[in-house]
Amino acid sequence: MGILEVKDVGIRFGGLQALSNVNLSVAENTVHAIIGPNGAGKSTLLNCFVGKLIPDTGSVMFDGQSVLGRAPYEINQMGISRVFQTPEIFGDLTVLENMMIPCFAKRDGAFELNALPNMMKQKDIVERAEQVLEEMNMADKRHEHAAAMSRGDKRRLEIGMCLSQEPRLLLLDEPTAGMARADTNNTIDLLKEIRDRGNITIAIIEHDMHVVFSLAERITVLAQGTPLVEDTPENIKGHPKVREAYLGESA
Amino acid sequence: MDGFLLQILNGLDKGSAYALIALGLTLIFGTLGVVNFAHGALFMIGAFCAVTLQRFLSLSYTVEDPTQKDFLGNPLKVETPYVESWFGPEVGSTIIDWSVPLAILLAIPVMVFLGLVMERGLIKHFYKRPHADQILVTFGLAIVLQEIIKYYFGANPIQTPAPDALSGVANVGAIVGMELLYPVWRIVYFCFAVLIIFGVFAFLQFTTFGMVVRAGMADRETVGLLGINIDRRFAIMFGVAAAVAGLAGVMYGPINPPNYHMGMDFLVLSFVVVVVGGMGSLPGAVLAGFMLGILESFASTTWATTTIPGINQIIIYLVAIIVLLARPRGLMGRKGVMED
Amino acid sequence: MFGLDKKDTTLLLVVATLTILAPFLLNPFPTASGMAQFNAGYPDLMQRFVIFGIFAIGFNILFGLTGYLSFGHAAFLGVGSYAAVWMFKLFTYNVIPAIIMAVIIAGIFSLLIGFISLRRSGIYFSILTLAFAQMSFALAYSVLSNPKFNLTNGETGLQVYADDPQRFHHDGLPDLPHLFGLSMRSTYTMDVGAWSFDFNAGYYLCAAIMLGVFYLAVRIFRSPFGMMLRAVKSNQTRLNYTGLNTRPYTLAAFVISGMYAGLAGGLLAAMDPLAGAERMQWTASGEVVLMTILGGAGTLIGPILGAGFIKYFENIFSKINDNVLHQWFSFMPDGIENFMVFIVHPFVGKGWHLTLGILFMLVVIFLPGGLVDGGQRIGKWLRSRRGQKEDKTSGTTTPAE
Amino acid sequence: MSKSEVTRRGVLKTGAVAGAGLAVPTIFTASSAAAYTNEPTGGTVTLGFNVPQTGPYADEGNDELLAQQLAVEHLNGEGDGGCLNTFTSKALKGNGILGKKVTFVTGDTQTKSDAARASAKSMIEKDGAIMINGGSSSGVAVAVQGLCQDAGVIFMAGLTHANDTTGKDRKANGFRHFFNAYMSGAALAPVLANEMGKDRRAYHLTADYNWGWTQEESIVASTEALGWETVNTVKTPLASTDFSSYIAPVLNSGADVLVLNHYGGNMVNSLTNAIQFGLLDKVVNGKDFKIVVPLYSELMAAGAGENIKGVLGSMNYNWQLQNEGSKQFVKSFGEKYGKPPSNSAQTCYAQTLLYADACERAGTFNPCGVVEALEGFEFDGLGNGKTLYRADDHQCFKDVLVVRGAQNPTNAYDTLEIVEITPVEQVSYAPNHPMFGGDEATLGSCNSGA
Repeated sequence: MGILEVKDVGIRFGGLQALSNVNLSVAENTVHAIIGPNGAGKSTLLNCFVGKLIPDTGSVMFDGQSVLGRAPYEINQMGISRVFQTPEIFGDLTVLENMMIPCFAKRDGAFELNALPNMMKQKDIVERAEQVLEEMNMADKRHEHAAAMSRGDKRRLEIGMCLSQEPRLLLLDEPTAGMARADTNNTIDLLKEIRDRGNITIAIIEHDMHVVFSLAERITVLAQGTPLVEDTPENIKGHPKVREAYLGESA
Repeated sequence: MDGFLLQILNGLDKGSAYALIALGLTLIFGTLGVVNFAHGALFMIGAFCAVTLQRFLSLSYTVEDPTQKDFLGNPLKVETPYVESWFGPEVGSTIIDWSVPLAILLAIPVMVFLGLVMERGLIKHFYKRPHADQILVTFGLAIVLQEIIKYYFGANPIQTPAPDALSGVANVGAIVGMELLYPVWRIVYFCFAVLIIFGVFAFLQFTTFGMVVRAGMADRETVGLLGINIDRRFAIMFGVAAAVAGLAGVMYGPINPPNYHMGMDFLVLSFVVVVVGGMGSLPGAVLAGFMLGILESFASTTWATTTIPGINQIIIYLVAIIVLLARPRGLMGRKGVMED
Repeated sequence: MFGLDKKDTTLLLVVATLTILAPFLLNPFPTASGMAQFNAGYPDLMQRFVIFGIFAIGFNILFGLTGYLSFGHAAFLGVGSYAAVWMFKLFTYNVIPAIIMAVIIAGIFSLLIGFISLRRSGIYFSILTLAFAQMSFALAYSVLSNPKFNLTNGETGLQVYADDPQRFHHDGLPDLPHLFGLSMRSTYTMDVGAWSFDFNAGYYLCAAIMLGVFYLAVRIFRSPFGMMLRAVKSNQTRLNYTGLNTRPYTLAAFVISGMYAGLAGGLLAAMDPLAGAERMQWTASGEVVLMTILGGAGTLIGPILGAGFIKYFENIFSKINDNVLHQWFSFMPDGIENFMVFIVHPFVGKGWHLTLGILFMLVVIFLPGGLVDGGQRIGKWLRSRRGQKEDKTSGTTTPAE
Repeated sequence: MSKSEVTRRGVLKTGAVAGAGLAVPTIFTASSAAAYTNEPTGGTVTLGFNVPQTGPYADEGNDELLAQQLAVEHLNGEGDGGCLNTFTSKALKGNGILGKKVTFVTGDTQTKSDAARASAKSMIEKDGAIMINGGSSSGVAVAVQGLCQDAGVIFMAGLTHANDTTGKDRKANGFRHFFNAYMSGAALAPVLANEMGKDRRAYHLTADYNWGWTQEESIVASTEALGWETVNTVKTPLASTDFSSYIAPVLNSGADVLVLNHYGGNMVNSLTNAIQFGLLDKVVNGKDFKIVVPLYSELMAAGAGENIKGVLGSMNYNWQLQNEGSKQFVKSFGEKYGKPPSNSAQTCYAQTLLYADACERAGTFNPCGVVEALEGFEFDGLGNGKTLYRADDHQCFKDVLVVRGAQNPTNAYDTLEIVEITPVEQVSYAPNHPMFGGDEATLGSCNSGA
């Protein structure tokens, strides 16, 4: 039984069957990659995990609980954090403040009554944020304006923001898209480090095979809205169906 | 029954003005992404084009007539318009009589020019600025335009009557064999509005220029990448939007005499119309304009006001609230437009 | 001090000093001089400066932090005023219960409107608030002032009549709003040479309250709550996926700013016990938007500056008539005098709207961050000049080495 | 060197004009040494003219301001003296008021009660104005009147037509020269009966705010007393610009008279719309359809243009009146400004002179003295004929004009013609008339601010 269980998920947009019969199981504390050609439905599937889309059929269970019908913030509180294709950070805030927000959300996110008197208290939040920045090697940038940083730093910050909440499942949506080679390698190293630290499940959608094969432990190939095969990286590399559907096209 | 039909006509008539202003507003928003608070002022300036032309055609020379006295007991100065002395009293007075429709010819170049100047001189610099800044600068511009008009024409309304041939009432019910009297000019206004709306849609639908603009509205960057100078086309669209508002103003004069603040009176309403129709949707703006016009007309009947006191004062806003809560993006709005 | 860092403490102290000394600062010209027209240090206008300052500070908590542009805040101001005048009518002329009631009622009202309006964002939110405010205005202006059920007294404005109950009013108390017997209108006038300065009880009450709520605003800006609100403005998508339900936060900001507006409305009524429906009109809501943007949205001091700026124009420039102009230019030869009057005439007196419109445009074109931005630029320019001077001196000394 | 000399001359000149500033405004101060609010101590006295300078009534405000400036000139002995020559009280000598030169300050009411109070307060607190005059709406008049009562200065109302100003909202420090809605009804009714018959059916469109309601109430009462029937009364929102949806139902209502209880832009638009719908060409119940606009003004007539032809209404004053005071006033005003005065201009002019005259007769600027001098004061020669300032409610009683839109105007100024001058007896009422607050309405006592 994996931490994320996807059963028979299907979704239609007007005349287009974007996903059909998707079955997927992500085992706890592994790195699971979902790959596939453009328009295969990778992002659509991801959006079903985080509450942005609700599939027409099927179920998505996280740790035994359904995520369907919950708002994105509730799903986050269950322990799922998401990294976007283009880094989504708070551009108008400083790096430290960026890091404080998820810490704050972890503490008061549910906005229950205790959140009101807590609104003015921030000592513990600052401490936690400083600590994560330290871990991410970003402590020297803490007073910089987030919008002014390089793409790679933004990505690092975004991942740090997700990690600060100690999620059980980290979803990455093409984390190296549009990055220079050096930034890509840095990001791969960072993700490896996170993986090796353990106690976290990572699901990654990626185009760049280099990234996929250096990180993933299992890979699911998606084509035309349905999973084609699921296997280890080594087996996927040589799989004829994959070549046909994916590599053949992109080569 | 007649009452019912009359209110439908009234609603279509009110709706014509709303739809035309909202159409221009949406064009500017959809193409340029600019919230234009000066759009009401453009409507007002259109109306004052008619006033100006009427004044210009009525320019007169004066002759003192010793047989008549003015209010201070001095000889009365009798004014004769130049056009009457040049073309003879008959033709001359006919020209003055037709000054409102003639003002369309004046208003088109004036409004397009004004729109282009506004866009190139001011709005252009605000594309990348927050909507709040756009609101502030266009609101400032609206006040300035309004005060200039007030300085020259005063605060009092000025009559710009319809030509004699087009005033009075016509029996629009004749076709269905009943008596339904309605002012001729209001029918003209409605037809005019429909014509303009179809004109704008046809322009966007069937010309290459229009197709590029529509493509640009959908995805500005891609069109820009194709090597098309989309900016210049958008500037022209601003001119077109200004002309639409201006024409709506010119023709509105005979319905209600223009005054310097008529633009502000329409501004808030037309924003509500645009939003109810859905930001960025041209058919939405037109549909919402007519819909709100008709609802407003029915809300002001005695039946409505006795059922719910004060409904005539709040109907538009009430409808706006209901529509926005039921349909988040207005009647025909596109996803993601102006939601943050 | 007060849990603020050094910069904010300085700012607070500067604002406090300025408000306390306002009667002097706003009356820089001798009473009998031609420039006395520009004096703004009379009680009514000073009160308006701080009251609208409060209004704008509150509006800025919503708009400056979260980016939600409300076009209906005047409704809360109006509701606050009506609540305060009703307290005068029913119970007592003491301003404290009236102000408290104004804040409470405005809070409830903004909770209702905010709860519905905040279901949408962007311009849809703006139009929803506008629609609610315009409905409130229309109802207050006519529907709720009909003889059978007169809640607002329509166009004339709600006021206190001699036959109102005023249950806790007794002889010996002023027949005007007062603070435990101290009339809000009592003014001490100090004549110093050609100058004259007014110290008004009502003004100082408003000023004290403004300092209090300004301090509160600084605390909100600097708290995690304020940071959260700025995050809403900066990137709502990220926030949604960060385990935060933003709606309670934005609603809290909306209600707080609504209560600020109610407070301002209550104070307006406390200074002058009349509540007119026009203060709920969309133009009044637009005014506070303009004040905030003009001063600098999202800055602490900006809204107060913007409020002062607009109120100054409304009250000072509108009173400059041709007579005054002739006085100013009377030192010139007649022809030039008339010419100058002719030039200036369209911009003052009945033309004050024109000047205001032009200034809106100039400020937003040249100072994107509002007046605060302008101040910062001047500061930077001064510093760089000083820097240049130092460079020059160092430049001249270098060759000697 | 020469520069500083020029400046000094400027200062001297300025000092002389603005001498009033020496009278330090110590408003609302109980502990002040002054005997009353803004007691003039220098060589000048300051009047406050509070008129709409922005917004839809700016032109009306401008007219009022012109008249007020003319009045100041005449008080100071400049110009041709205007109505000082015809005024029956001879207390004014053309040397200012009580020997003090008259200066004035102006403010913008914006036709909003809030803004009007703000500008009135500024004139009282900052400029030391001792009297406030002007305005073009009843809401503003009532609001400013209340303020002046509290502040201890005199309020001489400008154009305000609602019954409440001198009815339930009457104040000891406030005075109204203008006529009111009740008088309009009382003056119009007989003329209406005469011209249209006693069996008419009336349809009212009424601006949905205080003034509209009092006017509707007055007209309905006086026409029903004659035997008319009221078919319907419909309230229209003040913000309406297009009245088509209110006009259309009139056609089939069986009414044969439309009464427009609208003022300003509302009236211009509703009348224009009514003419558009061809109401005046209709024959209902065998009678020609008629339109009545109970309160007329010159600016409204100008705005409505040809549409007012034949439409009946009432006015406080019209420049075509041929009494001595009127002729003199029209001459002064016309020669200075090149146009005849409007009725709101005349009211503001008369109010300024009346105030000055009351100060002279009282021998003081003290508001309580002025109130005493004005109460029950009878005069003539200001343009309206014989007039009484009634002591019970501070309302002027004088003849009321019934006017009609002229069929063939010869110029821009004679678009209205006087149909009848209704004598004052016909428009009088008891001070405790139910429309005027009944027995409960009181003036209170005068407040001098001391």
